[in-house]
Amino acid sequence: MISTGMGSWSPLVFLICVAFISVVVQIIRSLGEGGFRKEEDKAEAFFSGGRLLIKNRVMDVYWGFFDAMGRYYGWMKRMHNGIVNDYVYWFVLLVTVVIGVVILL
Amino acid sequence: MEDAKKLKRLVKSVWVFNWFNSCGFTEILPVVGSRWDMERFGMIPVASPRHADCLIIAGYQTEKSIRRAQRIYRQMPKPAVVIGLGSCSMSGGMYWDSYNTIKRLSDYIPVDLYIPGCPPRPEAILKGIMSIFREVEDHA
Amino acid sequence: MIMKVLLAMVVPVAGILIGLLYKGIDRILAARMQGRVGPPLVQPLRDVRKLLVKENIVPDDAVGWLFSSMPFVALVSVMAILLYLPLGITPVLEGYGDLILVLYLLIIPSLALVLGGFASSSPYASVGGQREMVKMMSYEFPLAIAVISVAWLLYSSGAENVFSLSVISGTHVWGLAGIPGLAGLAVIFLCMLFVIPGELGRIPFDVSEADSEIAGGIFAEYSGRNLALFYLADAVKAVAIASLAVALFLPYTVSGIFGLGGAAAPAADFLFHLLKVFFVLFVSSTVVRVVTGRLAISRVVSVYWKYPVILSFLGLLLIMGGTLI
Amino acid sequence: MMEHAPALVIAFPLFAAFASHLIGRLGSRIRDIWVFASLLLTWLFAVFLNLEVMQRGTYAYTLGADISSLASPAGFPVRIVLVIDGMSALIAFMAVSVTLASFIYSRRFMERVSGGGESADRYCSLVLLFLAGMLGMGLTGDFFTLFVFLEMTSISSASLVAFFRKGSSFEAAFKYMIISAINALFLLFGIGMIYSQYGLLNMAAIANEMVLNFSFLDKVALSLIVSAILLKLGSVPVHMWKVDVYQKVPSSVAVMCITSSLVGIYVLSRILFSVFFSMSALTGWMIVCLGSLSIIVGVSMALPQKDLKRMIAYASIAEIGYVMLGIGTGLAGMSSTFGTVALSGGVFHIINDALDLGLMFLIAGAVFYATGKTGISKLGGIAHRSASLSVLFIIGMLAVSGIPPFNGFVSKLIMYESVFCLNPVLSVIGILGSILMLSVFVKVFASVFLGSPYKGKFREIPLSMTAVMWIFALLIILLGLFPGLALDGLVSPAVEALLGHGIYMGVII
Repeated sequence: MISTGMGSWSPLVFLICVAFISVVVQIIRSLGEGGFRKEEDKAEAFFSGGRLLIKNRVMDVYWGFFDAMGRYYGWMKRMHNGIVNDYVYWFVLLVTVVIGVVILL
Repeated sequence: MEDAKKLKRLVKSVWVFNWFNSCGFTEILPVVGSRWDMERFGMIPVASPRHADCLIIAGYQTEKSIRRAQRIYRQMPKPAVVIGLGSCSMSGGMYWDSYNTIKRLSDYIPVDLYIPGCPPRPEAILKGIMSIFREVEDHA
Repeated sequence: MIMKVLLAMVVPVAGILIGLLYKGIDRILAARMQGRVGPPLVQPLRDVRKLLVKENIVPDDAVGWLFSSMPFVALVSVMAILLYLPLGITPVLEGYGDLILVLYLLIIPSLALVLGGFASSSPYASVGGQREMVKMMSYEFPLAIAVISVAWLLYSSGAENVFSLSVISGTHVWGLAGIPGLAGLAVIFLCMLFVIPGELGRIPFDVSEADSEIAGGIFAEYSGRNLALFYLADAVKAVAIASLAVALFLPYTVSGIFGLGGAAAPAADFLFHLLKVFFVLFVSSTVVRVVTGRLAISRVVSVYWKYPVILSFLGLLLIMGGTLI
Repeated sequence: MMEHAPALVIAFPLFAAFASHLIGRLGSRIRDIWVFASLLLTWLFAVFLNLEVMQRGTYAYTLGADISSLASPAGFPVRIVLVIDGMSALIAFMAVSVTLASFIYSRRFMERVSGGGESADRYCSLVLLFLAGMLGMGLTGDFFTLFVFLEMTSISSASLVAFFRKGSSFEAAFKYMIISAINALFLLFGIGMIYSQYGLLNMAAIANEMVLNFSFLDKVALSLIVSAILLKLGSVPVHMWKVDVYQKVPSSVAVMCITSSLVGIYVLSRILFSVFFSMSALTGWMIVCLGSLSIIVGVSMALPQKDLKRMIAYASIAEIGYVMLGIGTGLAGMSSTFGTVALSGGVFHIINDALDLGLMFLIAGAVFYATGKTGISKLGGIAHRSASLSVLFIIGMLAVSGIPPFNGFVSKLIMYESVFCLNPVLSVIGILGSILMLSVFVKVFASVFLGSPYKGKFREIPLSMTAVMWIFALLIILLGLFPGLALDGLVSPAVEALLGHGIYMGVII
């Protein structure tokens, strides 16, 4: 049981409640039908009636996020170009910023 | 739990999977719409055969499309109901003499109910579905 | 202590029944708004009973143990959230968890959904899973800002133990920081209402279970009792997220007004809380569900990261300004 | 013998490093036993250090003084003085245990990857050298030995990066050499400035002098040293080298590289808390800003990556950002209560981060061992082939992104609720960072582990590798369920040690 100044968290009580709730959920689950009668291609993945030729590859994940954040990632790609000289320029920038902050403020 | 009791529960909330080729879709839309509203009976259209209890096959089926319909019927968790919509599923309809149309749907898929009409009006569809409900009630 | 243990047993199960009740009311009201009659009130219960009877198909290529355990994890974690939330009365596990825990526990059901979808080896489900993850990323930002700014409002107005939910639901938040604080809080309440349909996957944001585009999305391969567990998890999650919003923004209790004492006060507060939860759910998910159409996934990200984020930052600044004066 | 433990903890791995080459001539099995025995002995020394600190509190050990406990010899302290307090003992203990675990893991891993024999000798001596450097940085009390041990870690880890002798690992090692050369250069500038002014090298003595006259030159020296260490850490503007290095280094060494950046964080906090504590408000805010930038950039750049180890490298940059957030708030709010809470959150997060990301790199190594590939698009469906790897990955994924029952959540909870008092926006960035971190690892889990079964050749993962991974996982679960254990035992003495710069100075003067 740890309590920061603002809130508190006790993992053991959480586990006890989760254990109790999983008993309740297991009762609900046991009411249902468990298995299924195997048929010719009943358990194959549903692909609108067709057969799944290309096995499921997870390609180009999170397309929506990158498409929406296009400008940000374009700028990021330019920043991470893998050339050591640019790493050193970034370091020089960091040094000037740190010196500026420490001295002026 | 034997089949009759299962069907009694299934009837109370039938989830419909539509397999349309031609006119069927134009007739199911008003049934889902506000005027005839099949949701009154707990029926909602679903997108995957895994969720479906009732497979509505409408319009003429060709050699290729019937194989997919069969596969979809096999992929549906049982107990399930199949409804053949329109005269095309009963006897090939106006394509009775065409070389590639399926003449009788029940040769390929066990059909529980045929709803005649080319295409059947929404009232006919609802009447057909009601008859399934009544039949299940009588058996139980 | 026995009262707490008793409540800890009753509240999760009651959460399921209340969730199903809200789903039924939600479907009836949505139907009536579209001029339809709508299903009977107990239709969600009938759906669950029907799903329990159906076969439970596990696809061949799926990772079996993951595929079947994820619905279980989703429902357990959602029911666990209810124990930490103040449902009108003080939360059941009052001193053992706080606001940040609830915020993180709300991630687990959608994470279980995503992992279950990916484990089912169906292309529809993996597309749905990716969309759900992107949606989670986008609505978590305004949600975090809303939660933190309410806590900041309490902190700067002198309350201590600010993140514990009983303190939050105990203080009347609206009048604390003068006019700018009031305006800021109203803006943030709006953003919170805007986040709820995203969190629950209702129509404008149901990109991950989009029936027309990806055939049931994440649930494409689920059937029978696994689907029933997910159905229940979604119902209980609606109650959980709505009561979090109520706890943060509408913490008024009715027992004071009627002057009820003894056992009647918590009961009245609980019922009033249910009413507030129903109001929040109706405004944020039912009305929005009937009025709007589905957004494309890249639109979802920009819709959540542009307007609500700027608005809630503005709200946070207003609150900061309000407390300083 | 035990009272010389501080010196022996550093000297012994050094000796073992050079001896292992000789013993390697006799046979690889004997060399493995020798290296394992020496690591175990160093581990015992480190444990003894912790116990000693618990009893005696902060104490100094002067190398080469006639009476080893003589703290302040006449005139200014010339000899090297090792100062051991709560924080440095914790860091030393962590460095040794991670190296021990990674060595057990790497015995079978290197066999398949590098073919054993001569290169295995080189690997063992470099790992021991790397450990000696980290321990030295952890325990020193003066600037110049800090610089020497920093050089030692850079050189040994650079040659470990180039271990696979392939084109791209040479390029990564070359970049790393340039970066550590610049890092050492700027550190030396800073030390030189301070030395020219006070004629002292001992941190505590300099801190004592600096209390009276804190000149302009000291500010420049502070900024040079801090930016050099930030470069070693890999905080945001200068983090790109870390990604190339972590991609090319063997996975068992990557675990040690994470610990070396955590030792870097220890050095940063030591300097800012115990030496330049008068500037703490300013430097605290600077560290907090750079930390939150690291979280945002690290996580958002981890999302589009196509290579497994590159993705975990970006995630480690974000985790360093979290620790910097905690330590920066500890600095900025040094006198207030939320400062100490934030600092304990940051220090606890150092332990969690080393465990979580260490487990992630070990799993990446196991996947590489089993399939020979780390590209995400070429892998898929490994959960079908080995369920234990996927369970491990789920535990690691939930722990890194801070989902409740695991240890990541505890330290993040402590940090959010104390960083919140400094500025609420920082907590928002933290919460957003952990949800993005979760989606990074869900993407890895989905594309590498799930999907249809993996068709290629899948070698069985040896028991020693799985055992080490399961030890990490069990520690994660243990720390998650009983955080009080680590918080009172390891973290609170470390926090008191950092905050108590008076005690730190008192030990020397």
